[in-house]
Amino acid sequence: MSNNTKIKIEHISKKYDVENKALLFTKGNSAHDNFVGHETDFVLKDVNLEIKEGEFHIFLGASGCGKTTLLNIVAGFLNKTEGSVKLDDKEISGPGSERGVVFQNADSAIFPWLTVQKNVEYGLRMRGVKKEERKKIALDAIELVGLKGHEHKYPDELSGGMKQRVQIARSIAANPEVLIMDEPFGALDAQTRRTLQDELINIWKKTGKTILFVTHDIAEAVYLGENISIFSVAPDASIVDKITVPYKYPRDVNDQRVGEFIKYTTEQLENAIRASKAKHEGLQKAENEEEAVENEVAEANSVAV
Amino acid sequence: MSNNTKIKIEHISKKYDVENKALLFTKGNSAHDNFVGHETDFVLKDVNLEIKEGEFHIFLGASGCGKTTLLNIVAGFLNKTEGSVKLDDKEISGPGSERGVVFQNADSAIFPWLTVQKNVEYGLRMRGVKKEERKKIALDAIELVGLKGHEHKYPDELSGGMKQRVQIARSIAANPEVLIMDEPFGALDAQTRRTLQDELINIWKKTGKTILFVTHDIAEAVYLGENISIFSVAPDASIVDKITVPYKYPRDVNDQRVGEFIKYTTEQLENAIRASKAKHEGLQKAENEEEAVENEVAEANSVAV
Amino acid sequence: GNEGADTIEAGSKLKSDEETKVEIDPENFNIDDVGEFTIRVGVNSGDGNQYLKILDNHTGYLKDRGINLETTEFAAGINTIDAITTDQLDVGLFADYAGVNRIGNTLADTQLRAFATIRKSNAYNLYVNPDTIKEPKDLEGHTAISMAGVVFEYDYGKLFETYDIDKSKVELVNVSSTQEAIALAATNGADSYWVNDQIAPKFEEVGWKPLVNISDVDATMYTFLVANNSYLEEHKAEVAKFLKVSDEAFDYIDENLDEFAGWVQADIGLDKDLVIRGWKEATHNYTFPQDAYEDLLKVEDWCYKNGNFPTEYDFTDYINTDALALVSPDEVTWQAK
Amino acid sequence: MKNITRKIIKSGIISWAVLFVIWGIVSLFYAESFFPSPVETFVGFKEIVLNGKLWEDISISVQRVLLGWSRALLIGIPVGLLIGRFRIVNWFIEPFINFFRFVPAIGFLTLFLMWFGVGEESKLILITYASIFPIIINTIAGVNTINPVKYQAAESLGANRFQSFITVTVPGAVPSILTGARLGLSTAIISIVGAEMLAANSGLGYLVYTSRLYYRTDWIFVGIVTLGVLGFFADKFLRFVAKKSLKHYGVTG
Amino acid sequence: MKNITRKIIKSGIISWAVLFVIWGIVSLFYAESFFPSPVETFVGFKEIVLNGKLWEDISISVQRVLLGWSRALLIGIPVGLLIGRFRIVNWFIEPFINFFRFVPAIGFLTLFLMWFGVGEESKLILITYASIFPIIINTIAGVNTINPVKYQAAESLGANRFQSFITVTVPGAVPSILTGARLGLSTAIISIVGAEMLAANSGLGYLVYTSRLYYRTDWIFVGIVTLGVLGFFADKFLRFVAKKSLKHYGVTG
Ligand SMILES: Nc1ncnc2c1ncn2[C@@H]1O[C@H](COP(=O)(O)OP(=O)(O)OP(=O)(O)O)[C@@H](O)[C@H]1O
Ligand SMILES: Nc1ncnc2c1ncn2[C@@H]1O[C@H](COP(=O)(O)OP(=O)(O)OP(=O)(O)O)[C@@H](O)[C@H]1O
Ligand SMILES: O=C([O-])O
Ligand SMILES: [Mg+2]
Ligand SMILES: [Mg+2]
Repeated sequence: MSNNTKIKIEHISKKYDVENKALLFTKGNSAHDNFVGHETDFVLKDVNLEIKEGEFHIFLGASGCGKTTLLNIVAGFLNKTEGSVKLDDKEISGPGSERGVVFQNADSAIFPWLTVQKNVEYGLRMRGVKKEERKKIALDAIELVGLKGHEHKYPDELSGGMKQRVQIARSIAANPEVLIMDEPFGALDAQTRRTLQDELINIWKKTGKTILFVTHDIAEAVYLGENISIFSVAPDASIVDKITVPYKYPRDVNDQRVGEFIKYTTEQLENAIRASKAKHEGLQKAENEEEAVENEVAEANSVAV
Repeated sequence: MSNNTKIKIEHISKKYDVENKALLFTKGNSAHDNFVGHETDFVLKDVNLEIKEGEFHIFLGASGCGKTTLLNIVAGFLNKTEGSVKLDDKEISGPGSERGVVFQNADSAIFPWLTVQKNVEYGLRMRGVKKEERKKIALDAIELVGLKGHEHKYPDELSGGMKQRVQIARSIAANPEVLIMDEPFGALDAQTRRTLQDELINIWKKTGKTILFVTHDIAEAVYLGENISIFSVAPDASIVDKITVPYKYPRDVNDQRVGEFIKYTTEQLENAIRASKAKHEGLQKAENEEEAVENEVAEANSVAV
Repeated sequence: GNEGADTIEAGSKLKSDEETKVEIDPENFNIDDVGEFTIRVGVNSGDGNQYLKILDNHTGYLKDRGINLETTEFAAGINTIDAITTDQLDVGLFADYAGVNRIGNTLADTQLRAFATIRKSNAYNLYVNPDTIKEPKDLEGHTAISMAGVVFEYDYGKLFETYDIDKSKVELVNVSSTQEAIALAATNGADSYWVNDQIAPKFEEVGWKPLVNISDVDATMYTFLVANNSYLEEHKAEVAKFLKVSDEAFDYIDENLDEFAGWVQADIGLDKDLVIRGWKEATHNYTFPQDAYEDLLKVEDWCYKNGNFPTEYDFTDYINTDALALVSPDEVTWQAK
Repeated sequence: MKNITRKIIKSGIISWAVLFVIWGIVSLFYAESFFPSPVETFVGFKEIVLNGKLWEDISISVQRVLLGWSRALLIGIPVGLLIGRFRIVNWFIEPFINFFRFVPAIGFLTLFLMWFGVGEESKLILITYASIFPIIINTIAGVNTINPVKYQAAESLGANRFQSFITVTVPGAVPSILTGARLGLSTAIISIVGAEMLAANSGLGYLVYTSRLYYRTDWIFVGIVTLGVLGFFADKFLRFVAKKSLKHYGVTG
Repeated sequence: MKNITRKIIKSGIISWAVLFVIWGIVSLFYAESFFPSPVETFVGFKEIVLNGKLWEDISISVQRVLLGWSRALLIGIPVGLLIGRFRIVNWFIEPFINFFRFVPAIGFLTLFLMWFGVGEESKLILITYASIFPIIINTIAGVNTINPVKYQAAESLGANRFQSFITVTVPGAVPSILTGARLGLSTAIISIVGAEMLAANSGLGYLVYTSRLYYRTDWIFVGIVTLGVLGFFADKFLRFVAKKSLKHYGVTG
């Protein structure tokens, strides 16, 4: 992690235009109904953040708090309502190949009509890179994610984990400066998830890319991130806390110290949620909400059975 | 748990008729490719099992070993190739309302065009139960699964966990003798999963039904089951081990003894897989397989991050 | 009126002297001087020009005489007219009633000219179901088959006038082919239809009987060849040759009718007996007599009075017999009134 | 301001205005009987509106379309459901469907007249024939999209084969049935010209088909425009009603 | 044994046999010119097969259908893709589609004849007109099913608007385009009768439409059967080719 600021988020607020809802590309998960009826509120309000070059940065927050929204603004898929987001001091105004995106659902993100290799070459092809060079870069990326030997398969011949690897390789091959990942392992089974987490750390070490990674899994956040931004809940969500994880890679979640850090992070998240609930509904109600808050945190924490 | 045998499985073998593959209703998850190319092999071979009335019985095994296949034979959705399955001494030859089924994917199993109450009333309606009585029974079942107040909602207005509750209530209301559940909580997030597990135990206690529950999650198996049947791997999979969980309900997975029992179960599963692999490929290769076996077990065990 | 054939100029078709205008009149006109040319004719299913094409296909009768005949087949004569007005065809045909209506409805911009009478026919009888219709008056309360826009509308009009039939009491049903009329006759779906002699056996087969002839209701039918005036002016020699050769070809068919009818049956499927019968029911040669001219005026008058078109007009302005007069001056006997 | 512009564009008014202008300009180069202008068409329109002919044509054609289409629904939906659900029905009937859907209704014109007479019957059958194929085909497709798990669920809840047909197949196919109904309606409207070529004395199809015999190109245009407008709004209406009332069946409009 | 029975039933042979028997029995009650029997139809068939007329009719009609349909594909697919992808194109063009799809091709018969001549052009345009709607509509539907995430992915990989259109919209819509092409072919075949009703001298539509002018009901039947058979196999062929070659595009046949 160098000391140059890579991404600078200043006073970002976001309000969804309900009329255009259908036109927007963001598709959250189905648990978002808590926000229905408040469409004119701000989802995000005055979010500020700096991410350094080469940093592995986590967005952690309860479901529906606006993590995907902020990520989509950084990716350039959504317009911000207020504020500014800069990449290397240049305002972001739309998607760009310097910001690679890995989507949660690999099935909808990769191109089923292209082979693994063609998928991985895609970004290079768009940029007009020559065939031979394209192939070389793609094969390197495919090897990096452990898909060697599967170059000529089509996505429908791959398992879920392999598809997610294709997506990562595709982003890597396009050589973006920042890798934006929205719960990329959320749909995978535990084993595959673990493997990919380790692979991601390796890739990050090798390439030195800046990574922006969304999760609502506290253990995953602690396992992966250098820094964790903790979100309060919508409406008017923002980043209310920033935690630096003090352990070297590779980390061991079964290590007691890490376990305790997970507990600490859990508490911070609880506090953040509690505080923003209190702010929304008046302090006197805060105590009745105790239970609700714990539920929300538990939901954000998929470690326990 | 009484001492009457409720379900008796004797010498069951199953071979899929590949020609009719498309006609069969079983739809496993996408990880089943390991069996492609062996279509003429027996998936299950000489499976024997007795389940007592009122028992909470778990099928535990690696992905693709044939748990769903056996369950589908018991449910009456699939024909067996050899052997016999009896319910109360009567051979099973097709689906029947004395065996209620809860499917993994609630979205595909419940009827989106019916309200929650109408969904739950469905079995009673098919049997010609009068409207008033139907309503009473349905409301009771809805209350039992904690959906009171949602009677008149349609499935598309419910979250994933609520839909799974509707499915359970629907089965309960039809008052089957046996409840067959195929990884019913596999698609739910951790928190919802935990809640529904507890609810299921309560329902089982209240109703005294025989429950046949499939999972590949070892902790879930130990948390829920009285008895666990451990499967070897396909082809020629069968039940190679039966474990009785020696703890009273409610159990605590964080309890050290339970934790150790989970370890024990894990080992048993490992042994079962190792042994059948050895059988398939000759003993001399067994040691090289050590790692592969551990992987399969890990996959079957979604506890760890 | 009749503009006098001898004063009309026409372009020669010989490519070499296309620029020079040559005066032609009956005395110095010789069809052998007319070079090879193509003429595009819209034909009616089963009419004389379609037969010409069949003859040409089998014997090269026209081709050998330097006429490249291209035909396009339409279900009704009147359908050829749109193609003529848009310059897709050179020659078409219509029955008196259809032509009068067409011109009456497009007076302002019509170029259409009748240039020969192909046929005068009384070979149409009102066939009826004898169980329901004993006399014309019985049509009241019964169903009569017609075809929209064609001459049967006129024939029925004249029938109703002649026999004092209340037309509001007759249910008219429009079909789009005689086959459908036969079907209706056979299934007792209707009670009357104007049937020509060619197809009469089919109606007799199902038990229908002739009741009234078109001449009885003063509706003798004339059929005309039609073309745009500009075409007639610019290609007078070719049209003349076409008429002359056609006349000769018709004679050839007369002499070899049996063999010819066989060709027709093979080519379009029309039964040989019906071909012979149909051919014999009418004369085949191009004329333009006074009675044909007067028929047009009469039909025009009737149509105007029946509200078919808004303004009365004089059909005299829509006749050009110059080409016919070149080859058969004796057959052009009409005088403008 | 921007929103209003967008609304206007979305409403399609601009497209129609553009079409009218193009129509007007093109018609300048042609005679009325060849290509009537919007104004000439409107004059022709006024003429048959005022003498009541157009209303009669519309009302008779709408009746025929609705009746023929309703029959197609009444036959096509059950047939489609049975074909989709029962393999044996499929094997017997599907070949016919895949044969006759390539046989044009006007091929049957004379035959229908012979078999069913000059009355309404033959016209209705022609419309029904033409519009039944999209209905059957979409209904079959709808049945095929039903997740087999639903049948398993129904059967373990005690439904017999007939009950599962009624309670799973029928409601499960609703969205596709609706698509079929919409396409069927469009085919029914299209086939009205063919139907009214058959021994008709009125109706929009008759207007379009016979106006050319009376050299009234403007009336052909009136007939065409009327058919288009009727279809446009019938379809909009059908979508709206279905969306409102069949939401939980998965109909999204 | 059981398997052979099943195969026979599945092949549809039994259904056809049953149809032939019914046809034969019904024809006993009618004269040949109303309802020819299978045998009479076969005699008529032999007649025009032997004199070469049927081959000529088939070849000319197949040419027309293929040409008209190809044009419909050439225009309809790009139009559908553009409408589906770009809202502004949608707002401008969609109203016309939803208007004209209710206007029958034979409504334009005379007009096309006047505007485009008695030659091939007017026939091809009529076929193209009739078959373009299912192609456009299905293409639009195909574009709409593309997951927006694919566009986001393409754009963050550096694709510009044009590139994402070519590399995402086009391949993503392929399965629905194919459905549209199949339905379009069926409409093209159906519309051949309309196209050959006026001003044609040959073709299967001409055979069907004009045979009645010569009272040859047997030839109408020959024409109908030929159209059905051609369509049946053309569709089977199209599905087969597509299934083989477009598997990874999600075409399941
Ligand atoms: N297109 C949209 N239009 C209107 N509201 C939206 C839209 N997308 C998201 N929202 C709302 O904005 C809020 C934040 O959504 P977002 O998807 O950013 O949450 P998230 O933190 O990513 O949640 P999760 O962890 O479940 O993915 C939610 O309340 C959601 O209902
Ligand atoms: N319809 C079918 N036709 C042919 N083979 C099948 C069919 N269904 C399942 N199989 C094969 O049978 C084996 C057992 O499948 P089954 O679905 O019973 O496994 P499972 O134990 O339920 O796995 P999971 O835990 O992933 O659900 C697999 O190898 C699978 O590929
Ligand atoms: O069309 C007629 O020539 O009557
Ligand atoms: Mg999100
Ligand atoms: Mg399973």
